[in-house]
Amino acid sequence: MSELVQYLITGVGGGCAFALVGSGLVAIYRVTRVVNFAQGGFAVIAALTASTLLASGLPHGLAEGLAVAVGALTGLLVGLVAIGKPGTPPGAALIVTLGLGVFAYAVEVLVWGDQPRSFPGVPGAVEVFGARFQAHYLLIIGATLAVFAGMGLLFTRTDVGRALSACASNPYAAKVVGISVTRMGLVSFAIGGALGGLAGVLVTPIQLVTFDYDVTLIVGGLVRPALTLAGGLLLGVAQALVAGYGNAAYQMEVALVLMLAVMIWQAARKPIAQEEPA
Amino acid sequence: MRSRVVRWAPGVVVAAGTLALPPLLESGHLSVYILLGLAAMVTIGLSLLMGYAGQVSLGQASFYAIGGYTAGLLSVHSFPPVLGLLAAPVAAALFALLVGVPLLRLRGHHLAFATLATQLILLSLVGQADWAGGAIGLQGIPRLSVGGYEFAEDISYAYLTWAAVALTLVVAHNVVASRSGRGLRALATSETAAAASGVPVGGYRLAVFALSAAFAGLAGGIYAFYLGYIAPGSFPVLLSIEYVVMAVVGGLGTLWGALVGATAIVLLIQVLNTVGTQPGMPSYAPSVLSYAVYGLLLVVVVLFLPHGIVPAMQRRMTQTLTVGKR
Amino acid sequence: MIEVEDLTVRYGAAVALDGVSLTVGAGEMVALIGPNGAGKSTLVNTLSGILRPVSGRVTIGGRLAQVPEGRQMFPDLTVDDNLRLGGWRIRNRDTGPIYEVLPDLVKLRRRRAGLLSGGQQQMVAVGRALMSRPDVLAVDELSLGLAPLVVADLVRHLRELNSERGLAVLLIEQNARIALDLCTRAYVLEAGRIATSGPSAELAASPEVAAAYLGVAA
Amino acid sequence: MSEPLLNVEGVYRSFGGVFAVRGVDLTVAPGELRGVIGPNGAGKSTLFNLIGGQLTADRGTITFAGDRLDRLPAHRRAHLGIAIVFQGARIFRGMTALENVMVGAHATTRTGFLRGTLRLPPHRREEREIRQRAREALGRVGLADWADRAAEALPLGQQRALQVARALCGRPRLLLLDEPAAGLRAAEREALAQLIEELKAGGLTMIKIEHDVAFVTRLADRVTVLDLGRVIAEGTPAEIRADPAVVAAYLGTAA
Repeated sequence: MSELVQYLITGVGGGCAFALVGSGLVAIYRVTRVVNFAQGGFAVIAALTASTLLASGLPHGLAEGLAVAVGALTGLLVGLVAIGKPGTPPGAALIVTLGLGVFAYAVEVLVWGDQPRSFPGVPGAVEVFGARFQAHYLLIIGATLAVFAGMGLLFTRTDVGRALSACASNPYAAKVVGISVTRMGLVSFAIGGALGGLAGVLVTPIQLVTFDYDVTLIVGGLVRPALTLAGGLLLGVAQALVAGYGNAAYQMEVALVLMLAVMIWQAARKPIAQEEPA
Repeated sequence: MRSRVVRWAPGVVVAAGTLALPPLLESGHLSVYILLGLAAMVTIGLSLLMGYAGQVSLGQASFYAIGGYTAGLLSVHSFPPVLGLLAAPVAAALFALLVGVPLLRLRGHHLAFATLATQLILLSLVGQADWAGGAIGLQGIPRLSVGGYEFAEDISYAYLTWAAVALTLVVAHNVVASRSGRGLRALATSETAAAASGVPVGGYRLAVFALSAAFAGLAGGIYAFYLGYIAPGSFPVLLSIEYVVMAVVGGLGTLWGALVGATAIVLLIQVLNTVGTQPGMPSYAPSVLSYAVYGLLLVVVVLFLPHGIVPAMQRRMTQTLTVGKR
Repeated sequence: MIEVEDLTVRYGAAVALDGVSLTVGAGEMVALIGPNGAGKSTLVNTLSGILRPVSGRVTIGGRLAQVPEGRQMFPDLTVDDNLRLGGWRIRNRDTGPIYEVLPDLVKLRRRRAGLLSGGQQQMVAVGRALMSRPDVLAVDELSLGLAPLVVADLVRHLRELNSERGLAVLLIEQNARIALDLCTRAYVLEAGRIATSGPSAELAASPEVAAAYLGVAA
Repeated sequence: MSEPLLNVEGVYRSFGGVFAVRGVDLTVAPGELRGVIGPNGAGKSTLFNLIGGQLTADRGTITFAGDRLDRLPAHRRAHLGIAIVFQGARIFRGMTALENVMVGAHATTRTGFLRGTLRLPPHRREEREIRQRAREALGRVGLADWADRAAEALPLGQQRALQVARALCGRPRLLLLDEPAAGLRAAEREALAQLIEELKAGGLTMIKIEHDVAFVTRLADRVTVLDLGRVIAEGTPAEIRADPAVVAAYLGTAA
């Protein structure tokens, strides 16, 4: 029992990071129809920035906040390159983000070297139902919940949020009422960068920053917001359970097969003819 | 008649150059020449898949790996190496058929994600399979021999590789020009209209996926015999991305583009490696340099030469010709 | 109010509009009729700046708002939010006056626009366009897919807006009857060119227009 | 009356719980040109897609020359002899006009990947034949001079004609036309009407969906009128014109 609770909590903690990165991807995709292959880079850059700022003596909180801002700025830059040139179709923009993701890796290694880094999170451990785990997990879960609630408010209660939803659901109508779809696309890239950055900053204290963000990217295959949250959490929990009860070596396979299954199940439910432009 | 000569001339020149080159190259350059040929084979398949049939694969290196492991495992277990070489493309194609049935329900970026995921799963499974050498890899793969002839020298692998390149080019060219090829090119722009014309869309998508995998598998087989050693680390995700870069840079939808793209990128990597391994450079310099250059190249080509190098050059040439005529 | 001179618009190689000229005066109601694919929507999208012409000139003396073809709701947003976004261009967030002009929308304000009937959506589309306080309204296919009674109600609103506020209207319609009934002048667009134009009464009486656009009822 | 070529019986199709087509019956005799009209949203395109195989029916049966169609995928229906001219311009970009039309021969030819790759003599023979047929089809729609142009570079009217040529190249027994005249200039419309009349004279069975009432009543033998997913009337053009229910539903204004 206590073991199960422990796996569940650590799994949800890891899943929150997936969900954050994934929802950044979804925000960008919905507004711009571009799948951002540079999304994982936002998390890594923010985490590395935070480690540098903390090492240089900035207090916790400020350092992480600045790092998230750096993530947002990176997102904006990626967006400028990917959709800034008028007439770039989403498919081409996808390949551009793939290129930028590869480029970002070079920048990361150049600036921070190729050794993994980490920094401390919330100290101490907590006990729930006899399960002991690092207190930092509570911060991750709490922060993720707060961010998702905040995003909900942003999209339904502010004019910029409404404009973003408008571009996502009907770009033509958005143009009709005078909303700049490109500018809103850039805003969505900045939001995606911030969410990715937050995920990186939150997760680094419990697992080293590595450059292996491929798994996280797959979450982006789930392009509906609710699915992203559910998918991210499920992924985290499944990984923790497999690692705990089964063979840790097969963690990644389980995650990937799960994602593939969901993607294929989704695809099987919609006819093709409806998607093609006439 | 003259137009025929003009059309065939570049091919003849390239073929002659290809044949003449190996004896003139020193050993380091010869190995680059072989790797270039192998990359070109994979890229030709990818170009067929992406450029003609409109399907994106970010996992092409997994078929390369399947080919390599098939050839390696068979010959390590004392099957005749030539059997291993022949089995490599077949195994890769079978694997593509197997994963293709569920995966090809996906389209566009979903398919890209899914092929990437497939490669990650494959690499991880191979890394844990002791019978395939695990993470350390498969060692002691014998040299290729056909009949009594052993491919012992690099130069023989160079000719073997480029003969295989020629084979893939011819097969790809014939497929594109045939009835099936027309069906493929049609479904790339409108699956609905292609199906309404009688093209079995699902079957064709699967067939071209398997064909591109077979090309990669054959290249992987040659690679295994040439190096004598393969490991999961020989087939990273970046390699798959590299193939996409080659296909895109050269130009999708032209087979020459695949060749030009592969050549440009492989040569570029060599230059970067040379720069990166200069004394005083940090150990990670070569990889950082190549990542940075790939990334930038991909961005610049997609934004400013969206059809790739070869089509852009062709357009430039026809323009000059028509202007000249006036 | 609107002055279009020798306008040509292309999609790739296809010519959608070919040397079109037309005018809409202040406070005037003008119809643009023609069959499917004649280029009517292309003209509206060029007027509102969504499409760029190859050649020719568009002069708009005031603010133009567009009621696009097919209503074009933001389906996930509420009616009130749809209206608010209509004022994006001039930072107008006050939806109150719209509910006074179109009182039917009051009880729908919290409903999601995607769930409304076609007629209700068309009403929201008109209200959304009014949020930018336009001098001229370009209404694209007002009657499309709507029941006659609903269309009559919308037409009544447009008449009121025109007579009480002096709003100029360019009405794009496939249904020539409605258009000729409502507007004083009309242009007939056919395959990207103005085929005929003149006072509505004259066009309504013309046998060619009747045959081509009123079909069997001629 | 001879055995019908196409028989649609009690076909239903819904999207997200809303029926676009509910209980439609339609019988088309060999050699007939059937017009299908109705206001926007009447279910015309859905019915068309159900016959062509782009959609499958929730309920009901469709038989074509004795074969059950309703569970077959679209490409199998093409092999049975159903060809389609889509609304708009569904042409194959990146291919020449001639190659576009050659794709249309897919349903009646058979060279597979292997034989095509090996370039065996039967393949060469078939390629020659396909090319020949495609040129004929292009000539028939007046596009002979455009054969080597990129299909996407043709004007809309020519792209529509190209689709007709592509359909004819498959030697269909039933041709489905979805608003073929939409967006065409008067002269192009006239040319299209003439082509359809020629095809009709040649004995080809056709179903033509139209929005433009004048165009359909001029050419069709019989007209089916759809409204809100149901057949509200069927008869000769003259009967349809006189039907008050049709006039009300179709023109439906009196504002």
